[in-house]
Amino acid sequence: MSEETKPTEAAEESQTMWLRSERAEAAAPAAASITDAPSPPVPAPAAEAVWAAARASHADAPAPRAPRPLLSAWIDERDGGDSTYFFGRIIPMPMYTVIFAVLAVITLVEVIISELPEGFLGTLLLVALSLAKAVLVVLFYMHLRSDSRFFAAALILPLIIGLISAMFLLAVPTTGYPY
Amino acid sequence: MNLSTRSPGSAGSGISPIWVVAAGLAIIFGGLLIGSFAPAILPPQASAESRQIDALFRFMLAIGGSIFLLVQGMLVYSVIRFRAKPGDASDGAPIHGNTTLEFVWTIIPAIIVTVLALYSVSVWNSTHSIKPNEQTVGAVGARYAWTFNYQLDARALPSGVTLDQLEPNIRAAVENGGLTLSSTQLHTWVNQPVAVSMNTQDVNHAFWIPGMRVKQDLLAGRTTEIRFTPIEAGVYRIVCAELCGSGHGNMAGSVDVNGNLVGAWLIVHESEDAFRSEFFDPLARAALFPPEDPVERGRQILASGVYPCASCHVVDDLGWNGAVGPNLNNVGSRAATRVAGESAEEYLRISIRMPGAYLVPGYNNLMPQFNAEPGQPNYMPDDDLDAIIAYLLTLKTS
Amino acid sequence: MSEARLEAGVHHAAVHNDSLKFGMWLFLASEVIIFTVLIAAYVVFSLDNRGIVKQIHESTINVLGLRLPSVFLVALNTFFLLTSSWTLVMGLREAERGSRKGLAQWITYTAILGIVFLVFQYIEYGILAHEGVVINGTGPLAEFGMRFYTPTAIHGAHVLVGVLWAFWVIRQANRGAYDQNPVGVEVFGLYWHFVDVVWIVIFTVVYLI
Amino acid sequence: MATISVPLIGGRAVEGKRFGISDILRWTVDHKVIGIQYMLTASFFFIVGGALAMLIRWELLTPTLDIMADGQQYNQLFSIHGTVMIFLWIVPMMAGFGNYLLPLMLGAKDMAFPWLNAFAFWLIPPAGILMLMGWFVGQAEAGWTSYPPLSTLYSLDGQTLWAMSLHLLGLSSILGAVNFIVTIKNMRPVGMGYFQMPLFVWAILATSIIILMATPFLAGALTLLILDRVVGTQFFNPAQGGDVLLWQNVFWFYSHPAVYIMVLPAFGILSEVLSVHARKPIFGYRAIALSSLAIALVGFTVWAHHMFTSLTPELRIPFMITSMIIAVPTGIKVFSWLGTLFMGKIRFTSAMLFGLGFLSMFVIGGISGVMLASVPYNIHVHDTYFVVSHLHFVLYGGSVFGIYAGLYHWFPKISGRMLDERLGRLHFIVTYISFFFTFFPQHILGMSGMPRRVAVYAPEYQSLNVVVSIASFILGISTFILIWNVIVSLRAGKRASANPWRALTLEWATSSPPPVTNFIGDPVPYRNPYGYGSESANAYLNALESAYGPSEHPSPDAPKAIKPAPAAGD
Repeated sequence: MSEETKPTEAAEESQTMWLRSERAEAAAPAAASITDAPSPPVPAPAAEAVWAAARASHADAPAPRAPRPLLSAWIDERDGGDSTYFFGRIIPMPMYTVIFAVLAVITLVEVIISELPEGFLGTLLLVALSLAKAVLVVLFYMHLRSDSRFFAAALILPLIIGLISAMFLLAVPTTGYPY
Repeated sequence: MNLSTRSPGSAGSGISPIWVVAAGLAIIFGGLLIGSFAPAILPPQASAESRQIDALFRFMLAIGGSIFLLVQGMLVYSVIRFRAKPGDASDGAPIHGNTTLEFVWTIIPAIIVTVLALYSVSVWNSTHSIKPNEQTVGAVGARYAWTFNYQLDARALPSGVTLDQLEPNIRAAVENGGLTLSSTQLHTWVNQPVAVSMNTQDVNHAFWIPGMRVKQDLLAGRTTEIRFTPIEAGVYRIVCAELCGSGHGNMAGSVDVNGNLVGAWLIVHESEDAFRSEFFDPLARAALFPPEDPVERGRQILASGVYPCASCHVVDDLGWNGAVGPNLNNVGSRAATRVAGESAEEYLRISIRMPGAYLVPGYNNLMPQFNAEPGQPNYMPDDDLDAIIAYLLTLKTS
Repeated sequence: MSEARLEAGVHHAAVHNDSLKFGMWLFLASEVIIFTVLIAAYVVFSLDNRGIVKQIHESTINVLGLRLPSVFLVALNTFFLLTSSWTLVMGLREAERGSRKGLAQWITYTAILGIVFLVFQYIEYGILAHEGVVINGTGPLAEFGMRFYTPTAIHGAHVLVGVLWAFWVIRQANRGAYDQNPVGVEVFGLYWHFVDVVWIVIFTVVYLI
Repeated sequence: MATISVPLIGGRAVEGKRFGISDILRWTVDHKVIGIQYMLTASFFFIVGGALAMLIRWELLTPTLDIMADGQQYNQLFSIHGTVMIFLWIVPMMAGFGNYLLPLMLGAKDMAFPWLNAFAFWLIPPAGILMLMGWFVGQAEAGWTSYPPLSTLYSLDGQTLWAMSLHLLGLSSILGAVNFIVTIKNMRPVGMGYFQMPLFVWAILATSIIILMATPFLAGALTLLILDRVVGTQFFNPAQGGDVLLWQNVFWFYSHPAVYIMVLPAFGILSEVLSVHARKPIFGYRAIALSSLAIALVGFTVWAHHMFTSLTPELRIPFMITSMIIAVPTGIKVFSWLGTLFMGKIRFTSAMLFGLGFLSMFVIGGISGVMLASVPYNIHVHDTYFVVSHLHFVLYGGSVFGIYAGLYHWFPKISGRMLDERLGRLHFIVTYISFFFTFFPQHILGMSGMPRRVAVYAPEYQSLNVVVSIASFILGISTFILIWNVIVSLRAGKRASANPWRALTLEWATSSPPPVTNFIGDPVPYRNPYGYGSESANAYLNALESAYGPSEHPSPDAPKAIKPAPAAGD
């Protein structure tokens, strides 16, 4: 799965290799190929000098902000992850296990609710509980609470667009032309 | 980003205000001139809706024409005025933007589209609203023909016809909701609001009368509606505007070599009297007093267009020249020999009730199935089927 | 950090990890939309046809002579999938602590639970098909069937891909590919948890409501 | 002496490898080669789609069927013409530009996921083959929109292949978009914040967001369509509880945003070309950048204006309003481009000519677009040649002119040789005039009553149709001027310097064509990608020239050096 060139060394290697092969092929006759145009050999120091000069004008580039964890007051790992700070008490289990227990309990509650007589309140509760489960998984198992905000945007934007269109699809059969 | 606050106009381009005003006037008058071409492009106004819609279009064309002239004028002016002279290697003015100007050209288009939207809403509200005393017509789209259905009830009997004259079963039908009269043409009269209620037998179609400026899709499984009020007597082509298959282009009114109208046309009569005497009453009489002779009746049914056979088959007697299905001239003699042990009549009956059962070599299974039960799609009563077969068996090679 | 990036070349490890995870999140963004369409197609039907949905919800299954509501089978399945998510993050925890063995062990549990989920789904499909819920055909049960099987089967296909990926992760773990940087496990985790979240939604929308 | 563009075969550097024709046909993870692969594949399909268009116009010379056996054959032609031009020409061509230019503009060595990049490309040739294979089993004939039940119950097996092909193309788009967004987020160089990115990068960012959010709708709809056709489900069959509007809605959830997928990158190209060749900073950088995002987001709320004749009447007005709103950010862009030209030093290079042509023709498409947003007028011209004309003004006058401008602009960078400017001007003039006469009369045809997608039409429309057809044949031929230009220039064109236009964006801060690793060292951009006319920008460009050799485009500091110094090897 190594789709990346390895850090620094590989980049430098291929770069020097490019310079090497340019010298090696300097004398070779130009074969018919699409992009065999010769570019003037560029001494690396000359290019570096351009970058150094340009860099001087970028001294005010802002530093990236460190991500802030969400919900940290609610649940947090303590002493190397072997115990968890949960609603003000210390539980001697890893945070992942605590979350799992919560998820399992919610699922059990959901099944019980679904066996009760159908009603608006029950449906609302089911939606809320499953939403809570999804949020727990996303925040803690998928690490969204501590990862980049861009990841959250990548989740929320499609959710908004998806929900708008789903609402519309649900509305079409009732507001559309009669069958 | 070194944002300059100089506006291009004041930055030494040397444009006098008089020229700016003159250009502005030229653009506005040019837009109005372009807008005045609208009636020449659109079909003649023949419906009440077309007046409003054409006025809206003319308004949009004038504004669009102005914007067109403004942009192209700016473009041509810049291209001529600010072209680099040969040998001039310098750069242009380092202008990065102008907040006021950008604000102005955000606000002005916003105002224009707001005006257009409000105008469009008012036109839309008045054109698609329900009118009093509408003539309601049913339209059925099928690949590739239109059928229009008119209700004949006790109040709309032709003059000189009373309920007592009718046969009992027909009289019962008229009294209980009415008979359905079918035609391939849509007939109405001047200043009569029309409401067309549309269904499709197969794929989606779209009902379009360019002269009336109305269009509505026919959606499989749904009933859709369209309204218009013709204001000029005449004939107007009805067109299918939604791709419906191989014969999509043929699903429109046309004129044959003799100048006769073929297929779907809107016929607007001068008055209700003309509508009744020229179209409705003869049609009603034929339905109220069906010919005793099944052959005659079959011919009448097929000629009415209630079943869309004409779009695919050839029958010289009726002037049909569809090229999709088998030729029906002299079909009787061929039908008798097609399947061993089946008479021509049985063969035709099966071919209409279950078109896929036997296929004439060289033809695909494209024909809709005509069912015997009311409520099923493509309902064809046994009476009709008997009459049609009787008529088909009489067809000769011309 | 940007200075460091400049000096170490573009493929700084932190950037590399962030890229992989962000890429997976973006891919999941597109999956959100696909599942929205499929689930919406079901909800359109279920809102207008409460009777059929109720009939199927109230059907029972025979487990060791006991007649149980059929939702228990699926609830059990949901529990398996939740558990698999938990075993996966526990594996990630082991990987972050540098334990190859622990990682491989926990991911193996994940794969097994995924397989169990698929087997149960297969059994459930069999029961429903026996009751006449088909994907093609006519009648209200077929109308329900096509809208039910499509999202659940496509979800099942995602679980299958996840199981195959889990085997790959186990293989890589044993080779020590995650010793230095367990981001590969984390990216796999994003996918697997997402499939889990989709099931949480499907379970509620299709089986409970 | 040749620079190597393809050392990264299968992820590993291969020494001494030259970039020849054979490399285009092989798996490589170099974004530059993949970009060229995209462009060549797309161009092949442009010719295929163009040939289909020529057949369509030939058929329409007369009001009756003449070269087609029946309407079905004609329907197959325009269905595949539309699909090929959209999904196999414009979209992959823009992906090609994005692939080639994005890492270069960001001063990066490659895309964030080079392997994924190659994989996304290699989905396209099989998809294209699958699409054309339809002719062996009965080609798709329901138009590129493929409304059921025509596309489910009444179509031949080619429709299934069509849907599978689009599935592959959609997947390719999504993977490409993921790659672009991650590259933009994580691989910008020092000193390049989001508001120092070239506008082409902004356009690709906005496009990728749309692709990511919209394409899955198409995937969902196609999944249901394939199930209906193959498995026997009835999602779109109203007789069995299906709904034909489900397809129309979900299809246009994708396909309206897809219009912006096709045109936003062309906007990006135009911003680059206008600024560089007018030697002037882009006017209102932030306005152009943010209006791309605005278009991307508002574009998700306007889909139903494609359904004004099938949508329930109560819902038409809201969609009219959103559709009109989207004209505002588009207008901002147009006026900003005009502001860029104003007081510039406009150089009439071929790239600039196509840029100007884009601006002048796209405006017509924009104006007719606002007209189409108005419900009462839309209803009259819906599904007529007016719409055909509008969409070609946007997609040909916009996207394709943008692609041409981009080709003339970046060809020196890609190939290391200049295109012939005289042939370029000829190409522009012939294309511009024949384009106008091909598509402008179609407005009138549509308004006066000719529906789209018909092989048989009323005789009164023949005269205009003949004009259109003849102009379209010239338009078809004009494409070969470009192809000839490319072939001739590749063989014997003038050698290009590193920065022939003296442009400030980073893709010019390296040799032409760029070396394997794109740059020597980690390049640092000038602080404003469009800072033309300032002393410091000139100093930056002069420093680049001193490192990479003189530009064809003279420096203002050396007004006598109009002719470039002959490049080595000439």
